[in-house]
Amino acid sequence: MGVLNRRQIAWRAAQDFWDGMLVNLGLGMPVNCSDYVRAGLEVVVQSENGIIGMGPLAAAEAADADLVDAGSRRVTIAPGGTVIDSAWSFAMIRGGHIDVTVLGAFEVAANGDLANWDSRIPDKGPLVGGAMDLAASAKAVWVMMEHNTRSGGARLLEACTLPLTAPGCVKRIYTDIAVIEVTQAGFVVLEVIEEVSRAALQARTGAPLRFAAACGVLRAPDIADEE
Amino acid sequence: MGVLNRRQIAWRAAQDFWDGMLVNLGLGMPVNCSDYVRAGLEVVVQSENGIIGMGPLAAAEAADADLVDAGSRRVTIAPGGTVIDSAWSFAMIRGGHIDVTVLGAFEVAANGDLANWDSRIPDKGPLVGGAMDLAASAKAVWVMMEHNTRSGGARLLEACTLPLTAPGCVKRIYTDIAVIEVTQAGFVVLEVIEEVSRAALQARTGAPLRFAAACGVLRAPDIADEE
Amino acid sequence: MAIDKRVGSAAAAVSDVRDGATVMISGFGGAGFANDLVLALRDRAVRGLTLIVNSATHPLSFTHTLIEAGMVAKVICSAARGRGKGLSAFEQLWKDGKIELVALPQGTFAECIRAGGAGIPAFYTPSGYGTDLTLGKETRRFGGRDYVLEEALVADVALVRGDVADRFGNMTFRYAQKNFGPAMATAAKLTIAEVRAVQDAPIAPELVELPGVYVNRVIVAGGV
Amino acid sequence: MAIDKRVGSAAAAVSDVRDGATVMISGFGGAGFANDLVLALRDRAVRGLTLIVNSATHPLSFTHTLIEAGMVAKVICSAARGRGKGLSAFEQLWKDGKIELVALPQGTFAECIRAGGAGIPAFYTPSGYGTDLTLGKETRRFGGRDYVLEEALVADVALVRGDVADRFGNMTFRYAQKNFGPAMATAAKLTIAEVRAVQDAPIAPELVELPGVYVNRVIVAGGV
Repeated sequence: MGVLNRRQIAWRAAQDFWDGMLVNLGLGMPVNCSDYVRAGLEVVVQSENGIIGMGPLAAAEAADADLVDAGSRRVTIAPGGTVIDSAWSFAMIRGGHIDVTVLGAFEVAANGDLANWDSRIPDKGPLVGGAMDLAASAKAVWVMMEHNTRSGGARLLEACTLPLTAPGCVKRIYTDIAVIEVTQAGFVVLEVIEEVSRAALQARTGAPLRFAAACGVLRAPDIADEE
Repeated sequence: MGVLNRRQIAWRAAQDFWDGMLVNLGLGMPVNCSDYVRAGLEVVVQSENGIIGMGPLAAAEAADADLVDAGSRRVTIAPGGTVIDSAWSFAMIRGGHIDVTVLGAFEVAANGDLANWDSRIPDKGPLVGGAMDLAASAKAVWVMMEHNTRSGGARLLEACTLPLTAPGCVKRIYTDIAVIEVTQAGFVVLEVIEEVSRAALQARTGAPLRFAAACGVLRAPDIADEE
Repeated sequence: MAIDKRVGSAAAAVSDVRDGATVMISGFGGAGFANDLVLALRDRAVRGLTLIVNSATHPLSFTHTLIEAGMVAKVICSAARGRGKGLSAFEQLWKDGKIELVALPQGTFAECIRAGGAGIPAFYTPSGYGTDLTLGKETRRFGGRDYVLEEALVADVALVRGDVADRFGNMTFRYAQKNFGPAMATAAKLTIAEVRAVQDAPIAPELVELPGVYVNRVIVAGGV
Repeated sequence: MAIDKRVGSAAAAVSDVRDGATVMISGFGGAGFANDLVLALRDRAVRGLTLIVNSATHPLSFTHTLIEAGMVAKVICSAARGRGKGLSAFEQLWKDGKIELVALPQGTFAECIRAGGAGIPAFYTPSGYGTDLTLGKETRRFGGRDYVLEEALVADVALVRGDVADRFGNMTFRYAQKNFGPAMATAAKLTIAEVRAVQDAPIAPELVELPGVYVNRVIVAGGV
């Protein structure tokens, strides 16, 4: 099946969700995870603009301009959901109540350092948003990202080159070719796609890899990528 | 008419309320002020347990065990009132949103120091409550108290002998015989009852008094004291 | 599996509270006491508890039963005075040095709990500055005014009283029942709620006063 | 006199906002922007404003019109990046050194405002520790973890969007419209609200999301 597309990465991350968890899904790729929660599980999705228990995107005829997520998408409230104000929403985040936050990233270091807020485009203003609060205080930070830059450079590094979002926070990384745990001993590969050898994966990664004893094959069902 | 009873002191303090003000009334004598708000004024009463816009005591048949004030009295919610939690209620208090808090006191010093929380009864536990927050952060602290102790000692002093609730906070004092402003220059008498001469008032007060140019006569209508 | 936080009894709900636990208990001004849960906890007869409760002695609260049963090592509160001239059980134990007491201004007490749930380890407050109650505490000047540094309060367990809960743990509160419950629910590792009624149907989003994500277990109060 | 906070127009509501004022503006994620009031403020053409607003550039907010009109000296926000590759008016002014920018993590931004309304001059937060964004800020360790000291934000004026208000200034919010409005209303000397509808009858106690004591003026939004 080969390299995972962005929706397949979201699918793979969502397979690790558990029943009753409180999860915050970052803008971009991560929000798609909510489409792939395993049948029978009830997951509570938090959007940092205050929706606790967010449902799927609103159907066009039901879209409500006041019911939006942190990315301005028109969404719904799931059964049992509610809305709190931003001060409380971030009190929830900072207070360590989020089980998992799934975030996009530019770079992740082998010590868990995360860089995802400032891509250093000259003269463009900073875009901090809620990433620093989420990265610093969620019980677990999972990252979804392409394994390499468009020019083939590594995004998994010994040390980040871009400004940090939070030090030592990332627990797991889902890429288009591998699932990697961040441990005290650095990156540990949990799964890798069949088409990429261990040596090739290491060559595409900027820090030493270990491979879990139970290291498996990364597979995802056919899902069309978003355009 | 002579010395004011406790309800008459409450009446006198309430005459200085203004339209639309947010007022917190302490347990004991001060809560009675709400019975004497001038006709036509709308005053918002805050109880520090979270009632914003408290109405009068509940009639027996309407009393609700969940609708109580900070002193456990069964009360009502006034039109336009609501209830917030304690963290928010004290955020309101500490944030300087209370126009006036009317508190009881053991002692007040000429520099505005207030002592009203610890009467130093041996072995009895401390009873702090919300007085320190109210005294420290209300825009104005008014005190209602008997001018003297039962044994005739002064409660208005050069310096408090009992532990402070907050330093330099009291703006005005309503007693059974006088209304006194606390200024940079110490106590200034605004009103005194006819039966007490200026010299006698000074003799019953533990710090120098000045008398306002417009110092008037303290009078109150006949009101039966609470038993 | 659908989320369902309902538990069959107060006893089951508190069955894993252990010796030495820090326990927050809601209630103030006569309303919102988690009395069913407090009595169930008393029946467990654990020792060395730290209680975080607004009043150690309120006559409508059953907190005093934990103290009288000798289960409490420390109380953090804003009111610790028993009524009347005689000494309450709490006061007697305190006088005898058998119970530790930390008294805080009520607003500081509330804010320390809110901070505990909000990931704020410490904050500055004007309340209590210049009083005996903050002697020895760190102070600092901001904008020409003096403040005291206070640290957050957190707990192993919060016992909270509300009105209605749904299977998600969402809660409403009746009037002054609210008081410390919502903040305490955010500041404890395990929050147990007792309510008048539970319902299968979700509470409407605009009526939820405490999101269920803060609540671990719900029981129906028996009306103690 | 009955309390009545209704004002006839957005222009009247902002008529006393002065040069150099600090102005908070609600809105996030496409909801809750106080756009009628922002446009009325723009028409006043005051200068040297400090804006406290989550995003300096959100396309559904009219905050950018104040910036483009040259009325703004400083922006405190969590997002200041214009869409697309070109520079927004804000980014051009910032690049040219004509506008000062303070960027905060969104949770710190929210908490600073909440602190401003709650009488907390400063607090410690884990957000942003170890990042460029907090370089030079005071840090401190509590319980083995590192935190940054952040100071409260307050304002002269808050412009807040809600759904319904009553004559007391009590307000409700629709869904995600809530965001920064309630906290901003607590942190400003003068809070002006725009709502879809005002009503004579008081909003029911259990439906009030922001008590009217925090709101000074209310206008009905024209649906900008």
